[in-house]
Amino acid sequence: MHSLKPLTPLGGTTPRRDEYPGLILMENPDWAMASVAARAGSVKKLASAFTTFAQGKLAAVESIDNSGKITNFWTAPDQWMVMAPFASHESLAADLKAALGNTASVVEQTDGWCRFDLSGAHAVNTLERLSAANSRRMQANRVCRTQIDHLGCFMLCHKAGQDFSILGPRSAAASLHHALTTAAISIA
Amino acid sequence: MSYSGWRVIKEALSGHKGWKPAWRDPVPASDYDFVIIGGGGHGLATAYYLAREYRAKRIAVIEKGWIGGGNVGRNTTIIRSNYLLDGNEPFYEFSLKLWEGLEQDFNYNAMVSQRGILNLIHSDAQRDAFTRRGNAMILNGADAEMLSVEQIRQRYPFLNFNNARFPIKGGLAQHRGGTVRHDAVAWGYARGADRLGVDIIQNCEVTGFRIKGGICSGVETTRGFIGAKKVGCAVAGSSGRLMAQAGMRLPIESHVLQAFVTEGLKPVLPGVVTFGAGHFYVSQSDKGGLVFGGDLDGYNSYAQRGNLPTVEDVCEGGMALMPAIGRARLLRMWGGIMDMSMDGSPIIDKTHIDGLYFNGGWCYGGFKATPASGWCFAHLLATDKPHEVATAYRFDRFKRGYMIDEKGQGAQPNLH
Amino acid sequence: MTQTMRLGGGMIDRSKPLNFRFDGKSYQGFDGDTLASALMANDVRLIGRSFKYHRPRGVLTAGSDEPNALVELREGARREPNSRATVAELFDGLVAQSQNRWPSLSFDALAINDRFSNFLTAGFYYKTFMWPAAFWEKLYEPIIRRAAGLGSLSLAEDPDSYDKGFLHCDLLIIGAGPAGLSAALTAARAGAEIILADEDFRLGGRLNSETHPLDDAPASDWINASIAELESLPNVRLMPRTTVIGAFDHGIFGAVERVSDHLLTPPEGKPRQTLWRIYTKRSLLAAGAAERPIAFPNNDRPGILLAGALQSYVNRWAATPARRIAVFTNNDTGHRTALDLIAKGIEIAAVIDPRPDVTRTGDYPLLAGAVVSNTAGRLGLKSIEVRLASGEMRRLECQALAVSGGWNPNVHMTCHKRGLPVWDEGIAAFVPGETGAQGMFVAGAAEGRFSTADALTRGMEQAIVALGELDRKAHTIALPKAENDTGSITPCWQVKGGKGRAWLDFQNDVTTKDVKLAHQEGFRSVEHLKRYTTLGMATDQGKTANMGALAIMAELAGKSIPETGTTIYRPPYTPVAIAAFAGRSRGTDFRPTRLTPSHQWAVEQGAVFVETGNWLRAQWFPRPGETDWRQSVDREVLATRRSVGICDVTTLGKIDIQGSDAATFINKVYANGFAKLPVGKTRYGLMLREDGIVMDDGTTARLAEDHFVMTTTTANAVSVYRHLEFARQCLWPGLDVQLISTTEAWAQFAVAGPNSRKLLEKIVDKNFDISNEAFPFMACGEITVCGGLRARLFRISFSGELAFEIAVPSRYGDALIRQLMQAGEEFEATPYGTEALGVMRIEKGHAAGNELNGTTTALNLGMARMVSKTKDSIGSTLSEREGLNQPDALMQVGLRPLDKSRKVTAGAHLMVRTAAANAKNDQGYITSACYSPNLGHSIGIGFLKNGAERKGEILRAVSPLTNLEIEVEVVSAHFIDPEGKRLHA
Amino acid sequence: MIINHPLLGPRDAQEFTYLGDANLINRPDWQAEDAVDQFHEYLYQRDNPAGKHRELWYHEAGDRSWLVVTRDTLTHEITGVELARDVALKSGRGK
Repeated sequence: MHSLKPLTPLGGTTPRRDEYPGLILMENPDWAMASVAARAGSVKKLASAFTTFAQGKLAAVESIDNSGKITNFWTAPDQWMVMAPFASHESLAADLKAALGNTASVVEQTDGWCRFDLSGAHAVNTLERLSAANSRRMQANRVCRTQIDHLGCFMLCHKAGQDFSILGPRSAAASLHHALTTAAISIA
Repeated sequence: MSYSGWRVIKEALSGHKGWKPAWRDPVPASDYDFVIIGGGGHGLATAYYLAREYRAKRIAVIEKGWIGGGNVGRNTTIIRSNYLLDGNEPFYEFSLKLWEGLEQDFNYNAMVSQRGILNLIHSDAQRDAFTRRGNAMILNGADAEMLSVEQIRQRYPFLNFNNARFPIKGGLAQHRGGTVRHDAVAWGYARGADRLGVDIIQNCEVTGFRIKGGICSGVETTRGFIGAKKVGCAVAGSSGRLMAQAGMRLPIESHVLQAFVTEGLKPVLPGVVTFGAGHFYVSQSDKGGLVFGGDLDGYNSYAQRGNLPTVEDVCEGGMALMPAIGRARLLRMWGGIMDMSMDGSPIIDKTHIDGLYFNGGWCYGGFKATPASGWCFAHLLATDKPHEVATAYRFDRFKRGYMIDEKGQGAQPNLH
Repeated sequence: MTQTMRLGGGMIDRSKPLNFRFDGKSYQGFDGDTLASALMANDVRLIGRSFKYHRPRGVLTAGSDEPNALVELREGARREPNSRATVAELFDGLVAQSQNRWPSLSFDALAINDRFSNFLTAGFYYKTFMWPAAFWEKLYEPIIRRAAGLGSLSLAEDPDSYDKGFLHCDLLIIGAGPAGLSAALTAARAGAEIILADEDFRLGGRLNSETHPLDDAPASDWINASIAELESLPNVRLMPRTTVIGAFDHGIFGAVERVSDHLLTPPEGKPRQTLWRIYTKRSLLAAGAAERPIAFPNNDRPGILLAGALQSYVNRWAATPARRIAVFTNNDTGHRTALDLIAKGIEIAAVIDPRPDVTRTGDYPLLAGAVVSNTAGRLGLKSIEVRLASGEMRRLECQALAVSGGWNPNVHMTCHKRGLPVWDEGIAAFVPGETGAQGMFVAGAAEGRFSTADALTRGMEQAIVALGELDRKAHTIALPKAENDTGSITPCWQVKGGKGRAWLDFQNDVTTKDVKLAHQEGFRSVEHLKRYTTLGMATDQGKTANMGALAIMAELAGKSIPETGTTIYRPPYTPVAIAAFAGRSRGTDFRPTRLTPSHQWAVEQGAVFVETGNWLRAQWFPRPGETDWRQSVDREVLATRRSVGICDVTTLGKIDIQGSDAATFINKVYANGFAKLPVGKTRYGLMLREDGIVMDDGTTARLAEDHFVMTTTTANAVSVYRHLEFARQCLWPGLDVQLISTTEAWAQFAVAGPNSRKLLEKIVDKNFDISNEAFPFMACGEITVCGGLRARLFRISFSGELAFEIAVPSRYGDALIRQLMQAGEEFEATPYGTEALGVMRIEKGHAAGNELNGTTTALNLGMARMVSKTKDSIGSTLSEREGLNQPDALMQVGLRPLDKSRKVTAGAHLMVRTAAANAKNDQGYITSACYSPNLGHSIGIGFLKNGAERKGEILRAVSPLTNLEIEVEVVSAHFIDPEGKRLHA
Repeated sequence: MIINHPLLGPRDAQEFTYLGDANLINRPDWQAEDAVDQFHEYLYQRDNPAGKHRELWYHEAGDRSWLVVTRDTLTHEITGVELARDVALKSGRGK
């Protein structure tokens, strides 16, 4: 095993955790990610190959699929983001490529993103200060890509009104975290 | 009637009964030597200089609404000649020189105020580019000065020097730049032209051109046909619509640019400041309002109104640069139609139709260009040759590859 | 003795007294007061001065349309100029100053202007101050500017924070008066998502100002019950203290919530105001109506106020401006006001009504067919002069005069998208025009239906229709019994024949005389009138002024009002603090900051950072003893060229391109050929815009037959990706190619210098051979490092040295740079920043941002031959245009000072040695310059006409801007290792 | 403004980047006799209508689709939104 020690997007050796009345904000670096884009004309082949690999199926537009042992969510036409626990799946991209072959273009995305998990009654009160997405009405297992303080971010809803994740550009993790905490504090 | 302080006093003492209309309201004649379409700054200036500099007679300006109701009445009043390229700088410097003598020239106080304009620098690359620009200005006979942060701090102590995202690293100043009372420019030219015999015909909309065998002999209007030996179009914001009636497509898109003014405040801003790292520029009017603006909304529009994201973007720039204006209140916002050309520079040229001439594509450089645009268009109309400072403003420059692209954005109008 | 003008009753909490100061004097008011009502209760009538003539002024209105009672609210950095006392919610410790007066409010030196008003008529300044020319800036304008403006800014940074947010609903209801409340109840009970916003801190609208019962009980009972019900519903969001400021496209509204303005200071971490962007499917405008004054001589004195406003003061705030009051009205409002005043024990001097046939509705002296023809009282009204129907003049003692010229529906929001209001003769006012297309409905006084019963009914009806359009069935609700007096009005815009000026725009001092003069001088359109006289340009946006002026214009022109024009409105509905629009984007949070994977490490090294786009990059790494940045940069450059240097280059854009047609695709977006690039190799790519100008450049590596990684410049990473997606989706949608950005995913470091291979060999796992033979110049490959970590290695060089770029997943970037530095100790490995990077690329003549300025062609860069003519690539066709291929086209060259001690300046222009320095003789310009520690002198690269043919020529580099002029020799831009031996070492 | 994305539904136009006239999809043939003239018309000349305008928007902060939006430049009313890729394929563009 190699000798290099990882840092979280916020630059810590352990994830950052913030707690506010009605909201817990957690930095979460524990997911391996890879983008999967269907090769021209092979969406169907990809879908079945993916199902064989992950059991679950490729998510529908703006949804998350949790049905298999590996999660994925829709990111763009014929493109998905696959997520699995980092500890067990650091080689996710390579494994996917092996499984999907020429049905898809696979790209490692694990460190392209920083992820913050929000949970609590104030989650939507916080998010509605940051994004035009209608987080208040967002159903579980829905996802959208939207803008948060000039940053393109994914907003994932795990439990309606309660549990969300925000995926933002890793290099801007500090700015994104600042925006999230400022909004959380300013809730009247 | 000539305007003067004495006249004002005389009228005050006699109940202001003597003031005459600033311009006549004539019925259109059946034909003219020159018909200028567009009673905005450029059209009125064109008529004024045609009559005064080129001794032309039988001139009419026809305007579909009220004169000065277009961009000359809805801009942020800035004048400057801080351009980089050979095709532009001599023209804008000529314009600035005309501004400097304008009021005495047309006997109207347009409050030309050379309080200086400052373009802030936030990176070394920007400094290199502004150095090149400043040198180009000086080599063309304009004025320019590179200011240090300290010099800027002295003049504008309330800028954000301490915790800025994009720190101020200097600035390129043109002290002869400044502001002008924009409406008064239209009125001054209108009154001046009227006194030289130009017919200013308001509420007269052009509905078509009379073109036979590639020759334009006049315009159809809501007040009947008006014949003309030469027709000049200067209808910023409507160029596409108007020239389409002559069957022309233009290298122009019309976009909305919003502008803003705050409530009246005691003077805080001596000059014009432009934020080099955000979309924001600002000056303070003689009535005390902070007049400011930023970028285009970015989409084609003739609606003369914009949307909220741009308002927020501009104010974000304002707060980033001047955190002290946070509690000043934005009083009015409005939108103007910018005829954005494909290289960000204007067109003053003959069309392929004999007798039909075009002046447009001013992007948001139109106001400061008003005097030179009028003069050069008048020159073209009178002599059929481009004025020496406007030789580059040709239609065919795109086909031939002679773009005048100050910002280096290429054929994307909303980025100029 | 305090609050001598406080009456009984009202909606103030006498158990909560609040202390405040105005112009240094202490007063007391109650919770529920505004600054205006509290001052009135304390018998303070004089509050402000007008803009031009500095006339003494008091309150005119009870709302946000107030033109007169403006103050500087709060102190120090929180000072808010031009704040309307009429909407400033009172809080304990409030401090306010009057403004636009000197030395004091009661004695204002500039009131002298009033004496000279005859000389200062509309537009007088356009006609004078022209001679001598020089005097304008030196003398006249400074005087005018000193007089300009009303309140003043503190010029300190605003200490409060501001927030933003986004709300979604089915129906946005603007205004919580009777119409708004009944609409809200109707829609809420139907289960629709609704937002009910009102600018006031107390919901209820006009009901709070009038005394009409609802269901024979006080209106407040119904209001409170309604609010209680709405508050209990999950689908309702009540937003008091929230002004909807504008209607924008497609159902988007802006609204400003004053979160903390009713407090001395905002609670820790809480915003002062929040700007909400509201997305709504339908909207209902229930913003009520605004009363308008009548233009009669000296109608602007403190103590003269609008009748409806006076109702608000006596009924809602239990405050009165006087104990004996006259009323001047052309409609029923004035009569209702008289009754309210009587009920509060206030003496009515008379109700003056120009309508000859009007009858009394209560026990007060009525002067029918009469008008107010003048007033007296310098700092406050003392008496009025009335012209009776008979023509006889009568003087009436009174300290206040309530005026009602009728009501203008608040149609503003229906005009924000350029909708035109239409004239309604019945109420002599403009009502909303076509609004359907905007999904906007209007109810109650805002549509000209003035009775309470109408307002309640229309609110309900419109809510039902609006929800119907959303396929949601709403049912009628039980509405309380209310007065249904639709009222009557006979227009009375101005009183003629009196002496003295009659004000239209109170704040900007525009009188009926100014309108007449404008008309006389030919300024006959409404737009001309406004611009010439400044009518409607004041902080009240003409809310109380425009209608009257328009009517007088119409009369002068002998036209009807609708023929003459209309008054349309633009956002914002009321002025908004600039900071509210900026929200959280302040100071260093103006834009996001992007940090490189080695940022933390660089901070530990004491690096100096620089903003490049949104990135923060290490500019150089000072060492102890280095006093000047040049020392650090020179050391970094020399160390790199001598041994090995390390630089974080993560910021370069990285785009992963895959698919069976990936090579074909890249061949179309780069001007040079890529089809035959072997796997395991990297190639420099030149990307053109369609107009033939260079858009970007970078290296692209082929990791597999169907897999490429393209790098872009840091600045263009986003625009290049957008461009590629355009080419993929719009130009060649049939190609099998997939794109995704991986800029963030990989931490990438340049390892450059003669010892770079030796250093990397200590990091790269042994099973990978990176010798010159196995891994030659421009090689690339996927490897592992430090015992098995996946990595990518590219043998590319920006510095011109033997160099590599190595990439690992970002989370390991910090660890990798520490490893590299440790492994590099034996070679004195040196971290270098963007400055050293810049120096080395200039020494090699590599073009960068300064050269790729958006006007540069491949020809200018000396790369014309790279533009393949044997394939279709973006930009190749238009790059052939004559103007881009002139014989004397600019060519990139190197420039070396003749006198080695002189400095080459970027931005200097090049002149032939003997020619005068002017634009005509311009030969080109210097794009980049630096001190080359390797050559021991300053060098530059630039663009020179026909430069390729002019090597050895001596030119002058002139920079009059910086007072520099030196002689330079034209040389090759490859100052170092022109043959490129080092690259291949 | 709000753009009704064919896949995602209504989204704030702020998430998009504007390019311009949808005719930019119809890139001319580089081998045509008058290729330079054709490219000049294609890149520089505009109808610039006051009324219905077909234009290209890029969902930069969204799913990165290029869209062809039909929008009235006088009222900003949007009457049609299509995936630019579909439009391009329909108009015969391929490889």
